[in-house]
Amino acid sequence: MLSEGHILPLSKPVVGVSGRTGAWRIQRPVFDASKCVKCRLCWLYCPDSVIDLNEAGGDFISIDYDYCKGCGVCVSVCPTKALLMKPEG
Amino acid sequence: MLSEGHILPLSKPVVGVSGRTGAWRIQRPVFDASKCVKCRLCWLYCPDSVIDLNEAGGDFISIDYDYCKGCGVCVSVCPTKALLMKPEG
Amino acid sequence: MPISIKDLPKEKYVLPGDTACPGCPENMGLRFVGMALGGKVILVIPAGCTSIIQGLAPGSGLNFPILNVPFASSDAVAAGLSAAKKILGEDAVVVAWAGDGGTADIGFATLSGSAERNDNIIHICVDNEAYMNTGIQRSSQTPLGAWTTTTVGGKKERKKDLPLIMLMHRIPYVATASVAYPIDFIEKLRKASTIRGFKYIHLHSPCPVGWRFDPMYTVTVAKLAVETGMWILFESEDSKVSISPSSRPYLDKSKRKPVKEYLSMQGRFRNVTDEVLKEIERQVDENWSTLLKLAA
Amino acid sequence: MPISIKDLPKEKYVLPGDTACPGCPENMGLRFVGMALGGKVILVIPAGCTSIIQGLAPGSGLNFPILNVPFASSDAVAAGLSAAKKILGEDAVVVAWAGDGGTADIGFATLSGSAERNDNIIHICVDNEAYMNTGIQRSSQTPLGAWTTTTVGGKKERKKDLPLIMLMHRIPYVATASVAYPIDFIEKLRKASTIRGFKYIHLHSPCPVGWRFDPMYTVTVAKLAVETGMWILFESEDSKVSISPSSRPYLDKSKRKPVKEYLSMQGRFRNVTDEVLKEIERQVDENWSTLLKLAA
Amino acid sequence: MVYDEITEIRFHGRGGQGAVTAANILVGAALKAGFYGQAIPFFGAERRGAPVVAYARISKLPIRTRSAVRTPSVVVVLDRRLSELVDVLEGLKVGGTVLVNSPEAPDMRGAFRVCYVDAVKIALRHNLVLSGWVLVNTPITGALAKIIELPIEAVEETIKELIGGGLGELNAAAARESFEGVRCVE
Amino acid sequence: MVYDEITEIRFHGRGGQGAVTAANILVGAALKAGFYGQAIPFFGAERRGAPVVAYARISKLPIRTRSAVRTPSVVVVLDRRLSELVDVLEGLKVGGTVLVNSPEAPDMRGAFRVCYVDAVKIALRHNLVLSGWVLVNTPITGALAKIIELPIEAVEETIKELIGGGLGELNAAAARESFEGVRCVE
Amino acid sequence: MVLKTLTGNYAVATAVKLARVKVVATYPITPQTTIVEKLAEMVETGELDAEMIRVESEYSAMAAVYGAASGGVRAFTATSSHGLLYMHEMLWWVAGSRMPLVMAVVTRSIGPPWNIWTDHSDIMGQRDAGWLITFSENSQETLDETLKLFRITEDERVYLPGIVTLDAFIMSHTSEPVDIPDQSLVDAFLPPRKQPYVFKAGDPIVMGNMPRDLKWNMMVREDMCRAMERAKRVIEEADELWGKLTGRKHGGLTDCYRCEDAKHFIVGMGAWTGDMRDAVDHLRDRFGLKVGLIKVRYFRPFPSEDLIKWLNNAMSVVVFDRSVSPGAEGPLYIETVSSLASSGVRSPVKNVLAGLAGVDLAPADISNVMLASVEEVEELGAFKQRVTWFYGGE
Amino acid sequence: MVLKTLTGNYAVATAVKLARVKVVATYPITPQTTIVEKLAEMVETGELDAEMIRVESEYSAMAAVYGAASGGVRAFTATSSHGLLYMHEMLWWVAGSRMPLVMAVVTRSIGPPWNIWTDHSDIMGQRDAGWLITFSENSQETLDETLKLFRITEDERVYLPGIVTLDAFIMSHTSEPVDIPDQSLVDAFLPPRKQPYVFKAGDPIVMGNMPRDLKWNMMVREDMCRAMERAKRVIEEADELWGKLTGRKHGGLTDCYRCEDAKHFIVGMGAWTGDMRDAVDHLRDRFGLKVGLIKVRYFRPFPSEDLIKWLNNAMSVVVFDRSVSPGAEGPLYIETVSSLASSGVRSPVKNVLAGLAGVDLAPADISNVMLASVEEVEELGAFKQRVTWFYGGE
Ligand SMILES: Cc1ncc(C[n+]2csc(CCOP(=O)(O)OP(=O)(O)O)c2C)c(N)n1
Ligand SMILES: Cc1ncc(C[n+]2csc(CCOP(=O)(O)OP(=O)(O)O)c2C)c(N)n1
Ligand code: SF4
Ligand code: SF4
Ligand code: SF4
Ligand code: SF4
Ligand code: SF4
Ligand code: SF4
Ligand SMILES: [Mg+2]
Ligand SMILES: [Mg+2]
Repeated sequence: MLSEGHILPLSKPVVGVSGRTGAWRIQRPVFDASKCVKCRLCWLYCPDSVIDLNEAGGDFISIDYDYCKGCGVCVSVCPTKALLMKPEG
Repeated sequence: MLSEGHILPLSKPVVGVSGRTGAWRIQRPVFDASKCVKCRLCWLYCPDSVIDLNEAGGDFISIDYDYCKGCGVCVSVCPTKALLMKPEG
Repeated sequence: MPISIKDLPKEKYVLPGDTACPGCPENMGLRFVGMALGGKVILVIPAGCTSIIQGLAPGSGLNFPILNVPFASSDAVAAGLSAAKKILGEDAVVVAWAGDGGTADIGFATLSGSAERNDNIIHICVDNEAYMNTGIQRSSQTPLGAWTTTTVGGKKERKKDLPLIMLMHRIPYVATASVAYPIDFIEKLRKASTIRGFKYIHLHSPCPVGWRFDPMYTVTVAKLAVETGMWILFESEDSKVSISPSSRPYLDKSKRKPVKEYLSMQGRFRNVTDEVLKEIERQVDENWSTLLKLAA
Repeated sequence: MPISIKDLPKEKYVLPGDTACPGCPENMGLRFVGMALGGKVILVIPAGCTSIIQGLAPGSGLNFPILNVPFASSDAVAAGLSAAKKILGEDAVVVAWAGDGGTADIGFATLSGSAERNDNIIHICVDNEAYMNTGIQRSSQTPLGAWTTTTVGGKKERKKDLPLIMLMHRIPYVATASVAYPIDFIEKLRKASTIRGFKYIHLHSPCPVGWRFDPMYTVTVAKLAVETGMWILFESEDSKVSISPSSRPYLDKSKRKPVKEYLSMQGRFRNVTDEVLKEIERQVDENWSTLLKLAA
Repeated sequence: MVYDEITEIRFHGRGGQGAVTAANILVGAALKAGFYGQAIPFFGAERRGAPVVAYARISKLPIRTRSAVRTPSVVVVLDRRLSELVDVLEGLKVGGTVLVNSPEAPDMRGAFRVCYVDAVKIALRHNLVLSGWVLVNTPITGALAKIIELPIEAVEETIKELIGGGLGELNAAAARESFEGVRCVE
Repeated sequence: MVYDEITEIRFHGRGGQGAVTAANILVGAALKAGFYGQAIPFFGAERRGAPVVAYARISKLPIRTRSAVRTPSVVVVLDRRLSELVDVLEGLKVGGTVLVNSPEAPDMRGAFRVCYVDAVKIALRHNLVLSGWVLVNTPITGALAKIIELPIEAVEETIKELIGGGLGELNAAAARESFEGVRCVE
Repeated sequence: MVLKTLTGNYAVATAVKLARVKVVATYPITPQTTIVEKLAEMVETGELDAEMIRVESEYSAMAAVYGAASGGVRAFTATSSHGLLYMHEMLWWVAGSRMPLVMAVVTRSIGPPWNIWTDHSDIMGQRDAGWLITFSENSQETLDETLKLFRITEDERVYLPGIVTLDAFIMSHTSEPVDIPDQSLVDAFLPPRKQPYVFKAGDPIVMGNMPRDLKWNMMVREDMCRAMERAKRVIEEADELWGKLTGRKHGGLTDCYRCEDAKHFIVGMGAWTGDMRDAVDHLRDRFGLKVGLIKVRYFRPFPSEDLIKWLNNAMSVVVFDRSVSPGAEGPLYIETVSSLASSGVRSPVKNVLAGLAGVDLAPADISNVMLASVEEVEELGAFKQRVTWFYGGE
Repeated sequence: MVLKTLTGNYAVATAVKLARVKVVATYPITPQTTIVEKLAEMVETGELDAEMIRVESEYSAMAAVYGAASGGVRAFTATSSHGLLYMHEMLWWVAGSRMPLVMAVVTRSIGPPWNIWTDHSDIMGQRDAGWLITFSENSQETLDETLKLFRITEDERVYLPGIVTLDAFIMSHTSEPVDIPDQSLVDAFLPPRKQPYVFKAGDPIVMGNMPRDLKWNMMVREDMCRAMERAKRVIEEADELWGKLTGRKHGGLTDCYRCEDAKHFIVGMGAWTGDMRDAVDHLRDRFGLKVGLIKVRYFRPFPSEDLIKWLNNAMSVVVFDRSVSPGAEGPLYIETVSSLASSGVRSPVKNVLAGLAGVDLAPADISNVMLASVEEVEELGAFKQRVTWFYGGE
């Protein structure tokens, strides 16, 4: 970062600092809206902030597969199996 | 200390490393053998190891005035006032 | 009034695409800090996994003001920063976010000194029970029997009981927390942020990489630690100790799941003998009993 | 079998004419170490008054093998030395002899780390409740209300309770002692020397220079600390806490002398207000109650 | 130039897949075959599943340089999907070779040779699976030996020394199978 | 030599007796009188009752040297008994002065002037006693002013600034008394 | 302006007060202790409106003032010897962060054996860390330079931390008259604090995470070097301005005493440059020798240009070092020789290692060394021995 | 003798085992960690009969091995970068105690920003502490030199601790063939431990209390310098003997590559001296330039005599530094120039600051620098610029 002519060891927040981490996935979480009870636990626990809640309508949750690392935590905390892991292509 | 041709930061124990510390005294402890009950507390507590016990006979304690700093601890712990502080000359 | 998940803020303080491993408990913890304190916080972070999680400059995967600092220095830096904010009359919650190594080992004199001075900061120990960032070496927080690369036959010593040690520092606030119990953690963080002086929160953070379990089970393992009584959630305000609701059931020993269940989920305990298992069980009882004495 | 004064060895480990101030409690303590362990001991000594007490090279006023070491390093050096002696099959009791500063402040991570590893050494904290060697600055061991050159209005914080903190380290042996109770101290030292692992002894050491009393009263003041309940003599073997005989009478609060008596003998407490006095009294009660809980 | 006479190899893999081990096996095998070698891990934060690289150098003479491998003559791709993420061909020497773990000829074109081997199939056949991962790193060194003309025996021996026991045998067998199974499109 | 034109003074006292304060008062007074000065404590482990020294330099020109005072022209002895312990005359310049706190002329002979003042008596008369110590350090600066020809007013003022209140007044008065009471044997 | 008798340590404390420092964190160590004590007293009595953090070590002292400075306020610490060594890691971090900050270092020997007397090993061992380092000669210069350092380190051309040193006891504890500038004058001299970035809640800047591009990281280092270069000018300017305001100029990176027509030179730094002035006068006035003194005021940035300028035609140069790098020579000597050689200056240079461990050196000792050196060079055109250990005295 | 593929770190661990070290105390830090892990494993499996103290910091690591060594056994630790900085105070103490002890330092950048790649700032910042410091070029030299250091440091003419360095990743983690000597051969090479004093119960020696006579204390320092001087010979002898036993000689303080008829010289140390050899061959074989490489193997004691000998008639010298002292230049450059100047050697010397923060430098980069330098000097007889920053690459 340049500040008044200096080169300083500074950074700024940015989405995807490590690239498209979705590519790290070996398995992907798949959402089944019909089973979702809107408990929000998946959103709460997802370590990577890639689950968004759509309070307004539509699928209650959406997963940003560009960055979802496929850890499976959301699947493990989902009380209704509305989320399941599937192998990546 | 010279060791095989080296100059090393080593020392050896010696009595009077700080000179004749008896000269630091402003007051001196004076012993009155007649009051002594041989409890040894003065010997036990004297911080400077300058009280010796004469278990064999004679005055039960002797004070090495060359090094006694005149702190007065012996006087304070003596249960019988066999030790008293007197101003130095 | 208990917090409900629904009311938690949605702003992202951990940004998608950061450099945490899949299933990382530190990432989770950081998200909870964001949910609890949001834009009020300034993080001071010593060396550890969170240094890496941030990703590479000039970018950062964490959306907080972050001062990265040398390994042993976090609480002293935080104390200085907090003093500056006080003098400038600025509102800020200064948080030292340090691993178990940065907290309990190399940085322990710094922590203890800051606690004794009662500096106005929150120290969060994100405890994954080893030096993960350098590749899983034992720390004082590694439990008895656990494999690490420097204890290949299992650690011989017991986990140093940092929460109790901090309790004996008689600081205004001490609490334990777990990534499996975010609401509890968030409540504790919010409470801590309203108290002046030194606040210590010890966050149990199972690490799939170092503990050798599938990243899917970070929350599961963390929960088991509480359910087996291996990890006790409590808090202490002004030295008044109380067991937190999520741990309360386990006051009753018979309610606790077997320790073995917890150990067997983790590769690092693979070679634990029956003898060591017994000793661990004994320690669990002892920990409860000590804590309960102090809570009495 | 209790030790009698008569049976104590007469050999001098503190030599007449050393550089201690008149009435120095550290000199006393060193003499007791000599009486207890004699020629078996190797001392590791960080910066502090005892560095000076030794006098100037090439002489030494102390008749022990002494490795002087940097301020924060004593327990780690002692651990290494002890390991070497073990490997060489030599008998030696390696003792880290450190002031309250070297123990509880700058050196605390080193101490805590060594305790957690259970290194086979004895750590003695010779506690004169301030940095005396640099001219009476506050340490974490300075009590509430005490004047030092860096707390000219009286210290605002409480004395960090190191014995309890070390107790929470769950090491094989923890004890408190006082220069006024040499037999108790010597017994504890001898017991410690027979136990393998980390042993911690905290020696209360009133300093006439720093506490502002006539050097004649070093023992008197030390005794008053115990008699008022300000200093509690106890020991803990394998985490089993017991109050030592000399402190037992003061379990009964009514037997304790008034704290004020202790404070008023010392110039450093001259400006203590009634409010602070009350708080000190409250802390005395609290300390007893915490300790008794743990002893229960 | 002396430093041109070295065969430089780059491995592309994923965190957890063992690209570094592959490089080490190769260098060990080279040593047995009378060559000098150097295995260089790229060190960074290795996360499970994230793209990683490792390097190796093989030479008849002692290798003195320690600078980065910038223009490899062989690129080994342990996971085909990586080529969508990173430019696996970056710096590849004209006339060099890219070896891909793939059941069929990968769709790559340029002034280089493309080789492939179905390391997954081979690994599965030998039961080389560990906590969800198919272990292709060891098998593929066999194919690589073929390409850079190292005796497969050296590779087998190295693997067995490194891994030991029945698992070593399996890995060695897989390596030989991949040595034999590698195909190149010129 | 420039560095010869400086008056160098050495104070002998005991730990707790305030030799350094005496040096500081002197230098403060010199400043008021239009001179430059330097007060140098000997620093070591100062133990109550143990012999200590302090130094001062006074000069018309700024003082630049910071080396040890090796050959003082004045030696001040705060406690007569010290002369049995240390060589208080060490390095004293030929023609210099030794000033001793003593009720009568001390028994010293040599190529120097011997002066004395009964600082104890003066101090006691002004009630200058603190925890067993008779405070002679301040009073004796008056006698020293006489010897090195500093105006006593400068000393009095400095003392009052330093100590303040009634105690300052007492000390200043004692200093004046010792200024007037000092006697020299030529 | 008030003339007062102050020790070097109190001169430091006075400067800190005048600079309106907001956070102080220090840990006691002889002989820095009276700085700590004085500041603690000032804070307690309200004479100084600042937070005092009574840290548990020097490592934390540096960490705490670093945190405070990062938060946007002027901060100060002081230490010595082992304390300085104990904060070594933090020194590098602070400089690499480009965080303006001022520290006083009372130079003292390093053990073993324990030794509290002056020796420059402690500060010389930190010369790579990226801090400005200045040596002072007396209490006045200590006070003035401490104040100037705040201005210099906070100059946007610099943005590096700075150390003012004073030698143990012969400066730290020696009282002498000092002109204390008025607060208003200091306020006019010291602009409000500037710094490259400030940590605030709600402003997510991140300091210090790993670099993607190592070359960028190397440029961060190069930029520190450039800042050091620019600091040379900033130091001169500060001296000019201070001179204008107070009538006192101490020099820029160096101060040359009776150099104009000098043929033989003493090079030195710290307290004994006062003694060296006496020696120069003595050698000139008594022996008619054309001797000059180059007092190195700033060791970082190193005053290569000044040395080259002054020593260009020197017949001989004697560099006095108060520390040594075992396996090499004295650091001042090494860098002086290297600077001169890089510009083709070929004067014979000799290294006198003296005053280590607090050994006293009198003006007469210095004169004697110079007399012998001049004789040797005039006879041989060179020095027989590059490096000599000199113990002085009888 | 067995030929095995080893990383630099495993070469260190192997040497420690062969030296029959009795106490190891280490704290993990990237990229030293695999040394710690290997040794921990060796101890746990009984392959190495030693006590492993799993300390809580580098400060304690150095303290613990110091304690062990003082107790009379061979002791070892290893660290890197911030870890090395964190034990700074202890380094001085150990050397001042004259306690033989060996440490491996994996050279790594200092933050901020955090950076794990090689850079010599960490080790260069310790050059005054009184330790022998050697740089190695490959795993073989790392192993050999670690073993030799035990012999050298325990030689009664030396009695100083020593550091062997290896550069981060490009050495520490790079595997390559290494000849592992037989235990019997090592036993023949390494005599039983000698040291100046040993702490034992019942033998009341006291180490380190304050000195009565400051001159004696200064002599203690001077004696360290003398020991460094004597170490030069001891280092040569160790190389001779090792050469006799194994057929491998790496050189004494320096190693000169194709120097005999060289007119232009590269001076460097550490891992990239391998690349420099490639560059030398390239420049000679392709361009016919008479270039030689002086590899500085020991930075402490500094090889002044060797440099003077080899560079006496050099037409040009380019010193590559992998670190810089902000406000001055690269340490290797500074000391090279100073050494040459002290002996009147007047070859033009240039400082190339490169490879800091782990920036990669290829043989081609080095060749390019040399081509330009030689051209410049041949044209002008001197260098236009003393110091340049060079980032290499495209
Ligand atoms: C002084 C110093 N020593 C060692 C290191 C190397 N180091 C960096 S992170 C780390 C371990 C961190 O462990 P912990 O604090 O538990 O955090 P985690 O990585 O587990 O999150 C170590 C040893 C360092 N950066 N600085
Ligand atoms: C790193 C370091 N910091 C500071 C000091 C200065 N120092 C020496 S002794 C001491 C105080 C010691 O206090 P304590 O440990 O309580 O021992 P005491 O003098 O009271 O016996 C200090 C601050 C030092 N020697 N090293
Ligand atoms: S798999 Fe992991 S990263 Fe992906 S959405 Fe689920 S919890 Fe988040
Ligand atoms: S955890 Fe399952 S049920 Fe709950 S919100 Fe997510 S998908 Fe729906
Ligand atoms: S006065 Fe003090 S030193 Fe003297 S004998 Fe009594 S106790 Fe010992
Ligand atoms: S303390 Fe008193 S009674 Fe007891 S032995 Fe000494 S002098 Fe005798
Ligand atoms: S090692 Fe563990 S704590 Fe560290 S980033 Fe990976 S998952 Fe998180
Ligand atoms: S200051 Fe106190 S503890 Fe230190 S030597 Fe003097 S009396 Fe003993
Ligand atoms: Mg951790
Ligand atoms: Mg103390």
